[in-house]
Amino acid sequence: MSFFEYGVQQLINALSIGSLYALMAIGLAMVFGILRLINFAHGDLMMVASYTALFLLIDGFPFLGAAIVAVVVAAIAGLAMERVAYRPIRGAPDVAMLLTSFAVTIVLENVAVLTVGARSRAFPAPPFLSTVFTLGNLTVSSVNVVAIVTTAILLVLLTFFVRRTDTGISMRAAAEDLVAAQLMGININRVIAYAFAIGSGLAGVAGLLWAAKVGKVDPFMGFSPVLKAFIAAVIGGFGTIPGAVVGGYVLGFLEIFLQGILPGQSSAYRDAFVFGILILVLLIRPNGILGVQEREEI
Amino acid sequence: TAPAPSSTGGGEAASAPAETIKIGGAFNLTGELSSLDVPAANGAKLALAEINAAGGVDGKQVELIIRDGKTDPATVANITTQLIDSDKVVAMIGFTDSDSALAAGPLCQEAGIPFITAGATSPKLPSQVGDMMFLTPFGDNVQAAVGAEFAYDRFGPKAYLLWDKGTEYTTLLADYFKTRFTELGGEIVLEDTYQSGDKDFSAQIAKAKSLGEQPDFYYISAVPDDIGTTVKQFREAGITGPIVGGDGYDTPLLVEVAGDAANNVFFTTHALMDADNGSEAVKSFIEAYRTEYGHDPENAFAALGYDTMKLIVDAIQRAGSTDGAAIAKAIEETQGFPGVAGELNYSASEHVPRKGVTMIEVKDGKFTLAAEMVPEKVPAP
Amino acid sequence: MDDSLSRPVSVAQPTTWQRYAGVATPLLLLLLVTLYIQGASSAYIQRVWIILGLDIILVASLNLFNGFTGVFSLGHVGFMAIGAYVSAILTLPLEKKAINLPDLPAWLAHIQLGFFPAILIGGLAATLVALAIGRPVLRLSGHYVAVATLAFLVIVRVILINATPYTRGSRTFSGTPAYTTVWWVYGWALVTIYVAWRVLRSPYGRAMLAQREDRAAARSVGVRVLRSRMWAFGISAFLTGVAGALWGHYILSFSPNAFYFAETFSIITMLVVGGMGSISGSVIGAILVVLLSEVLRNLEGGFSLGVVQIPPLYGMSQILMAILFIGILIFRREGLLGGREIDLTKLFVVDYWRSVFRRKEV
Amino acid sequence: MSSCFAYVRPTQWLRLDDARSFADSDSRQTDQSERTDAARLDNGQILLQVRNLSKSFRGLLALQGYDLTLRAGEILGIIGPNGAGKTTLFHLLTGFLTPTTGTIHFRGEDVTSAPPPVIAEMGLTRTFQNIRLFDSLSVLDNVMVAQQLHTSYAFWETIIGWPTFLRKERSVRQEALDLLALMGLADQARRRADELPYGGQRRLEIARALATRPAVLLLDEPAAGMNPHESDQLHQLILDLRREFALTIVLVEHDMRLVMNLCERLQVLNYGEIIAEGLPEDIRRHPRVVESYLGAAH
Amino acid sequence: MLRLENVEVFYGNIRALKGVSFSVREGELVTLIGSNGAGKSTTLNTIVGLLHPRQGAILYEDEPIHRLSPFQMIQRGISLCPEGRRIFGNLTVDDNLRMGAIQRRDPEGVRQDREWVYALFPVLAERLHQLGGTLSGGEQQMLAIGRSLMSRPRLLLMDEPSLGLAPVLVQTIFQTLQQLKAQGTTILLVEQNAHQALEIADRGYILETGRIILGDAAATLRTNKLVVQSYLGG
Ligand SMILES: Nc1ncnc2c1ncn2[C@@H]1O[C@H](COP(=O)(O)OP(=O)(O)OP(=O)(O)O)[C@@H](O)[C@H]1O
Ligand SMILES: Nc1ncnc2c1ncn2[C@@H]1O[C@H](COP(=O)(O)OP(=O)(O)OP(=O)(O)O)[C@@H](O)[C@H]1O
Ligand SMILES: [Mg+2]
Ligand SMILES: [Mg+2]
Repeated sequence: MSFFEYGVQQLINALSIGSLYALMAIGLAMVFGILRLINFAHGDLMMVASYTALFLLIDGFPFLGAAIVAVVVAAIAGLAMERVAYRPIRGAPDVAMLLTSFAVTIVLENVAVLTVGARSRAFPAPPFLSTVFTLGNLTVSSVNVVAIVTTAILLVLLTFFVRRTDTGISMRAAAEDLVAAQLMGININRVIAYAFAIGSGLAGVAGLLWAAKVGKVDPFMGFSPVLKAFIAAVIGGFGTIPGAVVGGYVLGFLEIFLQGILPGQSSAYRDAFVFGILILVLLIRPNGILGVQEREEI
Repeated sequence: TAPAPSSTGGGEAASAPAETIKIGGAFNLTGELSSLDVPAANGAKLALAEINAAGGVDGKQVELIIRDGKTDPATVANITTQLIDSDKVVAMIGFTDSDSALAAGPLCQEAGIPFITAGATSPKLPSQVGDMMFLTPFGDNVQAAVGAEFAYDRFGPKAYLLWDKGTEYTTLLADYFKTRFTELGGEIVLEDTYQSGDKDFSAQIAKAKSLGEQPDFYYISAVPDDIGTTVKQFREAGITGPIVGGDGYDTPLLVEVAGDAANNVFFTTHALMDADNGSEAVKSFIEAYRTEYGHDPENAFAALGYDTMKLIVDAIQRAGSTDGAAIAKAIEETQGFPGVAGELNYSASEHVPRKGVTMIEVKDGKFTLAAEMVPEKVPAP
Repeated sequence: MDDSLSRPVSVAQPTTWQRYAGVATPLLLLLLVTLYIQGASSAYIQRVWIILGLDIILVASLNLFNGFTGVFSLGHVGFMAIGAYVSAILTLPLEKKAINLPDLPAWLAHIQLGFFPAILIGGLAATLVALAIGRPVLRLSGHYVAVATLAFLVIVRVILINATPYTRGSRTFSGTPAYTTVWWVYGWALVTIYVAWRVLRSPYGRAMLAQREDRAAARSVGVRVLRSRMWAFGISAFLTGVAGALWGHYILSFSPNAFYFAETFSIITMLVVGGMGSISGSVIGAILVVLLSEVLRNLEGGFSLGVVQIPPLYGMSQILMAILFIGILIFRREGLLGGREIDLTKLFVVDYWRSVFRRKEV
Repeated sequence: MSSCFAYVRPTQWLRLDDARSFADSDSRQTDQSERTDAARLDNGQILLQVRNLSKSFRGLLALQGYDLTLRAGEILGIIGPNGAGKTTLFHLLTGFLTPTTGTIHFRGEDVTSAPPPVIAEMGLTRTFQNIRLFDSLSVLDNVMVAQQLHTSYAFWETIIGWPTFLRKERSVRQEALDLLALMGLADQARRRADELPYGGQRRLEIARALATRPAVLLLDEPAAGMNPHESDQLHQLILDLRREFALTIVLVEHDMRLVMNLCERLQVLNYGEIIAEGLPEDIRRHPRVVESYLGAAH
Repeated sequence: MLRLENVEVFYGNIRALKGVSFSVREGELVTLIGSNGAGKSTTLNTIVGLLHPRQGAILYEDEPIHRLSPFQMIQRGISLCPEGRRIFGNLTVDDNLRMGAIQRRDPEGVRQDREWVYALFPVLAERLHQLGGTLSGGEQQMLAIGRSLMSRPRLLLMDEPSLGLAPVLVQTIFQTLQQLKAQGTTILLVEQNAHQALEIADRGYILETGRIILGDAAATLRTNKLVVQSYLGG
């Protein structure tokens, strides 16, 4: 394998994992933008979606059907979460909302343990997510291609939605100032519901891709991705969708790149470097890569 | 059938007639380690039911008081104290990781109560805790040595080594493997690590593939939850060589997740846990587990939990007493105890059982026996 | 003219001793309970009580940073780890050192310190690290500090895992001498509470609070934002490091896994439930969470309600606790104490009793 | 007469024996003699010297070629249309922004790029266009934060509550209380700052600024949101404060009645540039000022 | 058109409005005057549904509206220009104006209205693509006013629109209000600048500590002793 091929291979790897981080980060950022809530339970929606798909697949559903149902279930779960836990504390201090989201995570994960059990289950990915293409020395698993392409398509759709549709523009306005948005005649409950539904749906998609990539699901599968997505969203500039996307890819790239170049046992220091670099990024751009300085801060 | 449980101040009591022999079962039933400890606890409960159905010990029923350590060091210590102090157990079993075993062990040691860990495989445990500490599984040094010797003979002297640096089990296994393998004259051509929780191994794989010449085999030291994923992703990237590992591979997930890709995978473990090809004891264990819990044993810890429970009761019976020292002595005198996960032998100086190591090969999606081995040389713990 | 100047004096100011008495009473109460538990309870209760004391130190010192400065650190458990490992390495008996940590550099391999100096060095080590990372990181605002400190926590973990000669890497560190007693714990808990209380009522504390409320306004009246955050971070890291050391000498065996997200979340939970910014809130939060989770844990193993048999449901206690926290936060958004303090000072002011008395007469 | 107390300031000792609560003052007309008093101080030392100050925000010149010579005892008014750069000028003078070009000398020292706390310590303080108090702190603590600026404490003495610390703390507290009494806020000392009525908050903000013992005080639209009656009270307050504290005041305000009656000298900014400078009477008739700012009615 | 009947509003346990009753007739310009903290903003926020009364009723064209949400008010033609401007800081000036018309379905009308707002406040036209958050205080105030006009309200509520504005602009604003009134918009104006407010208003109410203490024709109020003394200054 030539040096060039090696680079290309790692680039594809980075894009693939970055896409998943980005998908997750978008949902976090949308909700954060409007409510200033860091929704750690966002990761559990991945779990909800992939278990739903798993059970449907076991019952013999075709994959696409199961996937669509799973994404819808994730969206509904997100809506329910908002209605039950987050709406009553809307406007509370940031830390109170953060803790609430921890609590929701704990509830969801433990309920999952009690109902489906703590053990991992194999996730039967369909052939189009588990074939492998070979290009010379390069091998690309179709799930990676699907992840990259799906993310790209969803990003385009989402950008269109946020820029062009009334609901999308309302969402941006609500993210700026909830009260003013209401005064413009925006039904913020509806907008917030949209944000949760879309974000949760994206988490559902990410969950399915994740499950296909990893090959299994378990009640705690969302924890690590949501942490990564949170970090990605902040690094990108918290609360903005483009920021979340950029942050996701930056994080994915850093992880793969450092794992790729650190020799031998020193690769165990990868996360130290990744997170060290992230701190550096923040020191250079204190509001994230795409963040803008708010004037009030002075 | 097990008698109806009754209240015992909080602990789960699986049986409790008038006079019982109480054994503490300390497991991390929730939290990160639950995927290892729940099967172990289930195995122990299964054994308990069989023991009581067979009349218990000298007519007395055995009670297993299970408490949840929640994968939290402080809680682990709390429940140990509770089991010893409030529940007055005569012996304790449980925990599949050294962190918890080492948090609980010294408390048992101080109270003079024997403690058998159902899954922690660090061979140093008894020397770290004292004479009340026993292991049911073999030490990692033993299985790593077997893995190294087997692979060196069968595949050749060039190895690739990947391990999870975040857990003790995978670290020890990799260390012992490296020691024994280089001692044999083998060479680790590329060594790489991943972080606990990583589920994407593409970067490591690309690095392995960029080696000019591929190694003779790939030794991957991973926990049960990761192993299916690793094998799947290695194979998908076009790496076809033999993959070798330890008893973390002994889980149905390996074949379920990796499918055909799991062929040409070899691993060391306690016994061939196969419903079709295994021994009679294994077959009936799997059958009983399925009946009780509705699915196959999740991993080797189920069998280890089962054996641990059986072992401690056997020792109590042989000791004819519930005195801690007597029970410990009985365990030390155990010879040829027929566990599901291999025969157990202890002595006063060996609290880590002398056990044969089973080498499994995955063929056509099935676990098959590749070898039964005792290592020529074991790295010092 | 005269009365405009005398007015401030007439704001009924409790005398110094009254104020001290008001603060000391709840602490005295805590001491009495501790004494009682030492004398008359099972080893298990004593154990829970010690864990509670450790959590009080952890939460109160986290509050000293998060609550007073309003910037959120998710990385404090990193300081706990530093304290625990440093102190454990320093106190490990020489024979054990030779076995457990054979690759220790010579200067460390041949020293064995007493408990108190080891605790102090553990705390100071945490402080040093805090000051080093604080200088760049504490310039950031809001969530960015949270992420940067989270990154710090990850880095600490990576270093602990890789510094094998010192920490045994991911392998369990054991053999730590069992020095921690209830008196050490509650002694340090008192020190922590006292320090937090003094800081809060000092120019340092005022500056912290001022920049928490409005950074720009604080700067305009001469508050050096970074400096006041650094003070809070340093003191808080020291106390957290101390708590880590005490924790290590109590739990005795630990690995880097003990100092990660689970512990972080648990401390933050106590902090937020009690009410950020309130010292008594920290104590209340710790008491509530520790005691309640023990009670619930003991119930989830199954119990009988007369004829009804509740089967064991492991994980139920976590679910119930989580739901309870959501409930608390819905009804008290700022946590139980909402930034206020339990102040018993008025109990020691004669006028208060007089007014109580009078009200009753009317 | 209760205890007399003193403010230590670099230039003089000022006895406030005859201090009274200004808030109670109901005199509404400018006291002519006071104005002449202040005019004499005009020949005083130069406190603030600004040369060729400019600030641009990504190409937008918010301030350009601004010059100022401020003498001790003056009340300078700065007026100009919205967006003329007045607040930007305050940000520059107090160190919240660094100028693109130009220099600022305060008391002969170059403070062009000094940070706000340093400038505050040297004796230049400001209030904000939107009231910015430490909301959840008590009124007293709001002032004490500023009051402690000129006292130095060793950490160890505060922690153990050493008598030296207690003595310093008592005197800081007393000075803060005296200042509050002066502003008519004494009986509010223990309330939370955000519980004060609007007028009280304005006064508290000024009290807080005064507690840093400034030589120059910059007031940014202090009369905004006040009705004419209240703004007359403010007028009197400013005059009284100047006399008692030997202050030099720069006032940005859109309330023309206040500006014209109070200020001895006016600068008019438009698009970041000084378009007129001089006595209020002249400015009132200045054609460009009338056209761009005052409108026909004045 | 709008009638408040004995409205009581609480912040937690604090009673901010203690039984406020008044009415605004179609086509009128009514001003609400009161010192700081009297409850003026609270009154307006309650009318648009940001706050809900604990007691009393608000009737709009004889329909009770005090349980509706703010977004339903825009549908009924009520628009508030809020205290503190509440500009969308990260949206451009132009987008801020668009937001004001987000419920409208006539793009051409919206475009014309934008041109009209730019003509009213030429400064805004110069800052078309600047982010709202970087505008000066006064510029933001203009933008907020323009934005509240974009929904073509039938009842316009203004909370201290002249706050922080240059005198020349204050005049512009009062002229605009008169113009709007002439076009048939009903206006409820809250002002500190009582002089000018009473000059253009038909009627006025005086609000003190949560109660209406006086209500009369504007001309009468201007000569009322109490009003002159407390609100008009010397
Ligand atoms: N951070 C910034 N980025 C871009 N432009 C800015 C920024 N801050 C201020 N401006 C612009 O600089 C100009 C001057 O603003 P400034 O706040 O100084 O005006 P002002 O004179 O105080 O007006 P007002 O009387 O309305 O308060 C305005 O046009 C404003 O839009
Ligand atoms: N969010 C809130 N929480 C608690 N009290 C509030 C809140 N908002 C306003 N208040 C109180 O309600 C009362 C009325 O306030 P409101 O803002 O309506 O007054 P206003 O007449 O608009 O005054 P201003 O001239 O300052 O705008 C005041 O005493 C104020 O302190
Ligand atoms: Mg301004
Ligand atoms: Mg108002």
